[in-house]
Amino acid sequence: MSDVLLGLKNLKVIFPAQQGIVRAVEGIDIDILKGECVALVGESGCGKSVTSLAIMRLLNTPPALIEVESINLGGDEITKYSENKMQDVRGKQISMIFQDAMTALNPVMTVGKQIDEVFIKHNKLSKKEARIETIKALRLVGIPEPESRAKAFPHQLSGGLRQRVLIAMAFACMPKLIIADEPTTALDVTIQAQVLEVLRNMQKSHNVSLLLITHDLSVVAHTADTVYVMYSGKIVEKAKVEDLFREPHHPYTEGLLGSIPRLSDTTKHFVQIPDSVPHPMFKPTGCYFHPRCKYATDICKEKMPPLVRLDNGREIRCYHPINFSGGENNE
Amino acid sequence: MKVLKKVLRKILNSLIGIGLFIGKIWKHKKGKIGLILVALLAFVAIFAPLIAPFDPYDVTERAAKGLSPSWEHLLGTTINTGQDIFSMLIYGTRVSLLVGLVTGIAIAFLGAILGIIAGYVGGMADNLIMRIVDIMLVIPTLPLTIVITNLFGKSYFIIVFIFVIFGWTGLARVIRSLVLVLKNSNYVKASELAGGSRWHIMTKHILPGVSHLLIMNTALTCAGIMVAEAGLSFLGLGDPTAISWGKMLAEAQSGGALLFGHWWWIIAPGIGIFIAVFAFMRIGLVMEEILNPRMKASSGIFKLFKTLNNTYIQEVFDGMNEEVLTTKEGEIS
Amino acid sequence: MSKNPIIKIENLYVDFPVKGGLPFQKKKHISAVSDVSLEIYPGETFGIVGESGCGKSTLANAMVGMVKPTGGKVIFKDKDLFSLNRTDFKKTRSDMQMIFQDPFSSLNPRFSVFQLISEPMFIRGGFTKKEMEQRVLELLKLVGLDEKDLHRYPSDFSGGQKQRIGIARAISLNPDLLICDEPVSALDVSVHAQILNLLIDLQEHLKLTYVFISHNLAVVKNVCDRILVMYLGKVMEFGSTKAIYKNPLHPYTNALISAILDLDIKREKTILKGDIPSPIDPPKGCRFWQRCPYAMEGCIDIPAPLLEVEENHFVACHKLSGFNEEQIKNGLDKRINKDE
Amino acid sequence: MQKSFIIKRIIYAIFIFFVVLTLNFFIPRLGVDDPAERYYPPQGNMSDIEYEIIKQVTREQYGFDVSTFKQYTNYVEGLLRFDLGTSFRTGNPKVSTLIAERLPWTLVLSVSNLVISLCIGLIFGTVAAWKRGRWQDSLLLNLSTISVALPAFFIALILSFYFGFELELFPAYTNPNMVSQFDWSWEAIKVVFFNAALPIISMSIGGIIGYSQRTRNSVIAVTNEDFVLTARAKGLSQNKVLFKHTLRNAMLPIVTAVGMSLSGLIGGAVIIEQIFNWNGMGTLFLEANNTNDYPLMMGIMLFMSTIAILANLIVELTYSLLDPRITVGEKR
Repeated sequence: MSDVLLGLKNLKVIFPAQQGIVRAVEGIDIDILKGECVALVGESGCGKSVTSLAIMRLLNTPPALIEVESINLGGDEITKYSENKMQDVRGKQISMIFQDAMTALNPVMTVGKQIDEVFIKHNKLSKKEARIETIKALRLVGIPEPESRAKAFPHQLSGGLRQRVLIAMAFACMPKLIIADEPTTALDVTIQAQVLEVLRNMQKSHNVSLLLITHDLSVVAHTADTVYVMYSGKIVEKAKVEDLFREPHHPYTEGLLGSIPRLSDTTKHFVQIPDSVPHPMFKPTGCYFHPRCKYATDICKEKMPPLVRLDNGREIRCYHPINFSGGENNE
Repeated sequence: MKVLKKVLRKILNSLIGIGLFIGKIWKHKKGKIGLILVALLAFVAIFAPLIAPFDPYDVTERAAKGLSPSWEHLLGTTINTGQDIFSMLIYGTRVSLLVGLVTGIAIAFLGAILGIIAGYVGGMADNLIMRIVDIMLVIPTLPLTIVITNLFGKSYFIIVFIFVIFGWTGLARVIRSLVLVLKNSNYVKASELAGGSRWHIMTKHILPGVSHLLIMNTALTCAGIMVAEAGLSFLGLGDPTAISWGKMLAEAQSGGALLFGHWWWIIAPGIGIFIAVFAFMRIGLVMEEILNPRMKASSGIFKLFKTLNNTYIQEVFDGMNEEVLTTKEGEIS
Repeated sequence: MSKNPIIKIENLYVDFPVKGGLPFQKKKHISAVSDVSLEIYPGETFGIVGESGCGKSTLANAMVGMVKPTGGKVIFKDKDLFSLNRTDFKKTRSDMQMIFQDPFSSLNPRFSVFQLISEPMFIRGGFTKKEMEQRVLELLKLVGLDEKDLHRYPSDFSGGQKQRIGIARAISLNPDLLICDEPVSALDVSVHAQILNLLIDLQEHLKLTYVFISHNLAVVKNVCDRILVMYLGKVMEFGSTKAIYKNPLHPYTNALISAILDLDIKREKTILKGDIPSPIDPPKGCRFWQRCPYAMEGCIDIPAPLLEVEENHFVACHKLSGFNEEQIKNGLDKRINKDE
Repeated sequence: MQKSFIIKRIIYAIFIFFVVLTLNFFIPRLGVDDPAERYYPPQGNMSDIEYEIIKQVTREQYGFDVSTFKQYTNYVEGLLRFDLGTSFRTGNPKVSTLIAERLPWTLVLSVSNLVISLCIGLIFGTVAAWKRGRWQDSLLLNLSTISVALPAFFIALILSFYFGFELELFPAYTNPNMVSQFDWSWEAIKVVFFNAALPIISMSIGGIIGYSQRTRNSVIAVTNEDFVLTARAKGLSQNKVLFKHTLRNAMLPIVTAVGMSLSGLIGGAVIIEQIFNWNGMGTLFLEANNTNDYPLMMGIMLFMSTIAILANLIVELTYSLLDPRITVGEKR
């Protein structure tokens, strides 16, 4: 198990509120290997962003309450770190790329300065040395004329460039792990392709682990190695990316894959999942997916299925998994 | 007949709306205090002659000047004229409330109309209104009020007039920016597409959309106006014959309350102003909380966290624990 | 399809003045839509595709008369929309309805579902309350909502359900043309399919004509019969969906299609360089030349004409239209060397 | 872009100035045909002929003997020479001289008020935002409701009563010799300090709480922004996040608030000055009012408006320096 970079065990996050308790994350385990790209896929409100912030220990208590068995980063247990020590970890060992670069960058500070800060904090460089490094970092992510762009304010850059600045900032100290929270969602399609390309190249060439958080399975297809599918605060399926796309075991995954329009499709209608995601405060009994599941039986309504770890490394939480050799729901 | 029925129904509807609205404020603990206080003040103002033990204007018959508080004169009498301070305090409610409410409502009307015109009609009208706002903002209000009272004589009518003339600008700005947001919202667009007239959109979408903000602002302006009225009365710019809290303070100062240590003469009108302003402020702030829940949520959450039962939380966490099964492929289910 | 077009757009231009600048300076303009002509026939689904700032939403808004064009005509049911008087304009226009991108802002939070859906009927007038209620219930059933939802408010619904309410409102007056402005892009992935299927079913059921605006070519492919690809306010490619997907001729369309992260086909991808330029004072020639991998000297100054290369397949690209002899003599056909 | 923004703002400020100036010229002429009547109202024991003569003298002395338009151009022309007209007082002093005499004394009050309110308010507000939801925060919330409901002049009266008359710690009325005997000596400054203490305190209580409340709201709003999260994710210390990222952005609305209060810098202390008998612009204005000294009143009004216009201009330009997004009139 020495090649596990980040081991997250049994993370639970809840948000108490006046009307009740929001169970955002209900005990999830995630392992990220060195140099691997792991994708955490789920729809809005499934707790994927909360998970990423919990790993960085950036969730504020209150409003959040967190219980976690262990967050192990390269052999060190970071749950026991003091806030000061944690500050040395953030940006240096784990860093983050946020969804909307427009709001994630300080509007009144030049982008160069914002990247300088990382070098000044972690590499103890002077301002001048930091700027040299910053320009190097900007060039690395393919920003043309990095010297002048470093002096620009965020609003003076286009969306694609801003996102690249965030990537440069995340890769500044070459951390062991980068968490990218919906890094391309806010971008145009052609720009999205550029940014994903940059992200993937950076990750592969510097052998950094990447936790990619997204709702878009098609982004995952060409980027990730391992995929975790999350639904309503629980992991419902884990698999290698090829396995997942070839034969999804969980009905939810099947539904997600079906709702992505493919160029090769010939029918006019889409495969659809009925209904919508349950409210995190009022989740159904039993399997959270059962009201939307076409395979649901009585047991699904009563009891949450356990997470089953298969010997080929896949995980699945379902009473009636599909696409199994010998499974009950094969067409 | 039909028109009358329609109008009556409209009035009834809006009354129900106001009732529901007051109910909403009533639900807040803070709002309840505000509503009770306002009701109390209104009661005092309306029935002032019945409540006040003496005629506050009476300066002739009483020889007893400068009395300290006693059961007969709850707050004593004035040093120079021997008026009953408690009765003056009761009568002072009238001016304060009247000026505050009339100005507040007039400002609400003017500000809402001009703000909506500026925001919804746009173009030249918007330009004109916003330029006027800019000019109003740089003219010093208090000195101008003094000049105007000098020119046209002292009366509360003039004061209300000037307050309204200067007071609408802030409201119009706020309303305008909200109207701009509403105007560009998709539901207004949908309504326009369906053939909705300007009138329809204005009355069905824009006006209800700004109503909460309008009421909140009116409550806060009333509060602010009452302070300003007290200030002007203090300077002697109000109606010289009326009794108002501001004028009472001025009389206390000039009449030697400070010198003779008659602190109640100063405190009493001050508390009057305080209660009136406080009541309207409270209502305004509760409105703001209803409108803008993010700002207040904080303290609620902290209180919630303090009262949360730790064992319950632990149960919630423990309830999420579960076994992970390990099996070979194919042995499932 | 030799029927009469339901809506016809002729050489439409829409410019917006840019705010700011000194009063005596020359005003700058955003050229949002530039020289667009198209015809949409009854019963078809017409797709308009492009990235942000390409003018697709402006084009849609001009179609329904929400934006006044600076040039050109919009002819809806043989009537020139912008030469009508106010009442006729409104009457004509109410046969076109729109479904908005963001279901959260397209429903007035103060209205109940009944009020929301019946608003168009209320505006048109001539319905009794009972008729309206009847019709609203009918519509609710049609879009897959429950009768019990009638007196609930938008905040009680999920994104997908809100969008259903929006659709019900749009079809309440039996419009002929429905403009869907990115109807699913603000929704959860698992809900996309529901809404798209609903739209497809409604079209069959109610014989609607759709204008379908999207940035996602994959969505458009299944739904649309014909597609118009726009870039910076200009038409780049235009034709039947089949033709465009089988044989994308414009480099931009090609890039858009290859940007779809398809699950099945691992094909060679063309990733465009650079960013979408500002629509203020756009390039004089072909608006795409700065990002085009095949850009030639002539592309900088000479706009590419929209040519019919196959039957019903139009492309605006110098690569296909070529240059005349004189221009070739001047070296306009040389590729611009891009330092890689 | 920057340059054209500045030019635009300056042109606009000049436009506003001219409108205000024109209003200022016409307001005292409201309702009367002969401005001299306004400047010298009829008195009971005066015969018609006498009054006519006096009016004639007034007209000549104040330049009312020409057409209104000419008067207006003369007025504007005078302004260009910083001449605000002649006061109606005995000895006919220039309005500008009178203002210059009193201005520093008002500034003593209002500038110290502004500085004190701003400094303490910023600190309190930041603390309250930092300790959001704890007792510091709720204390501020309650204080802010109370402070609005307690007008400054009421606080002034209470302070003057308690500290001036009961404890006799500070003078309840300003020493009339303070102004005439001021010679920049240490003693004189001490006297000023003692006399100004109560007025400044009574003015700044509301200001402190107001700025605290604004700062608190603004800091909390910025703390919820994504870029603060980014800064924390970079590993910056809490202090760095607070000072380099949060506060600078939170300052933007505060700058507007300061600008608003700048415009009231001179006219804001009328009542306080009156209570403490402070020899500033406010009392000067009230004196002018009592003697119907219109040139002086309108001169002070115009002066105040001009300060307000300048203050607005400065705020807009400062804002554009602090927030680089402002000057951009176009997207991207």
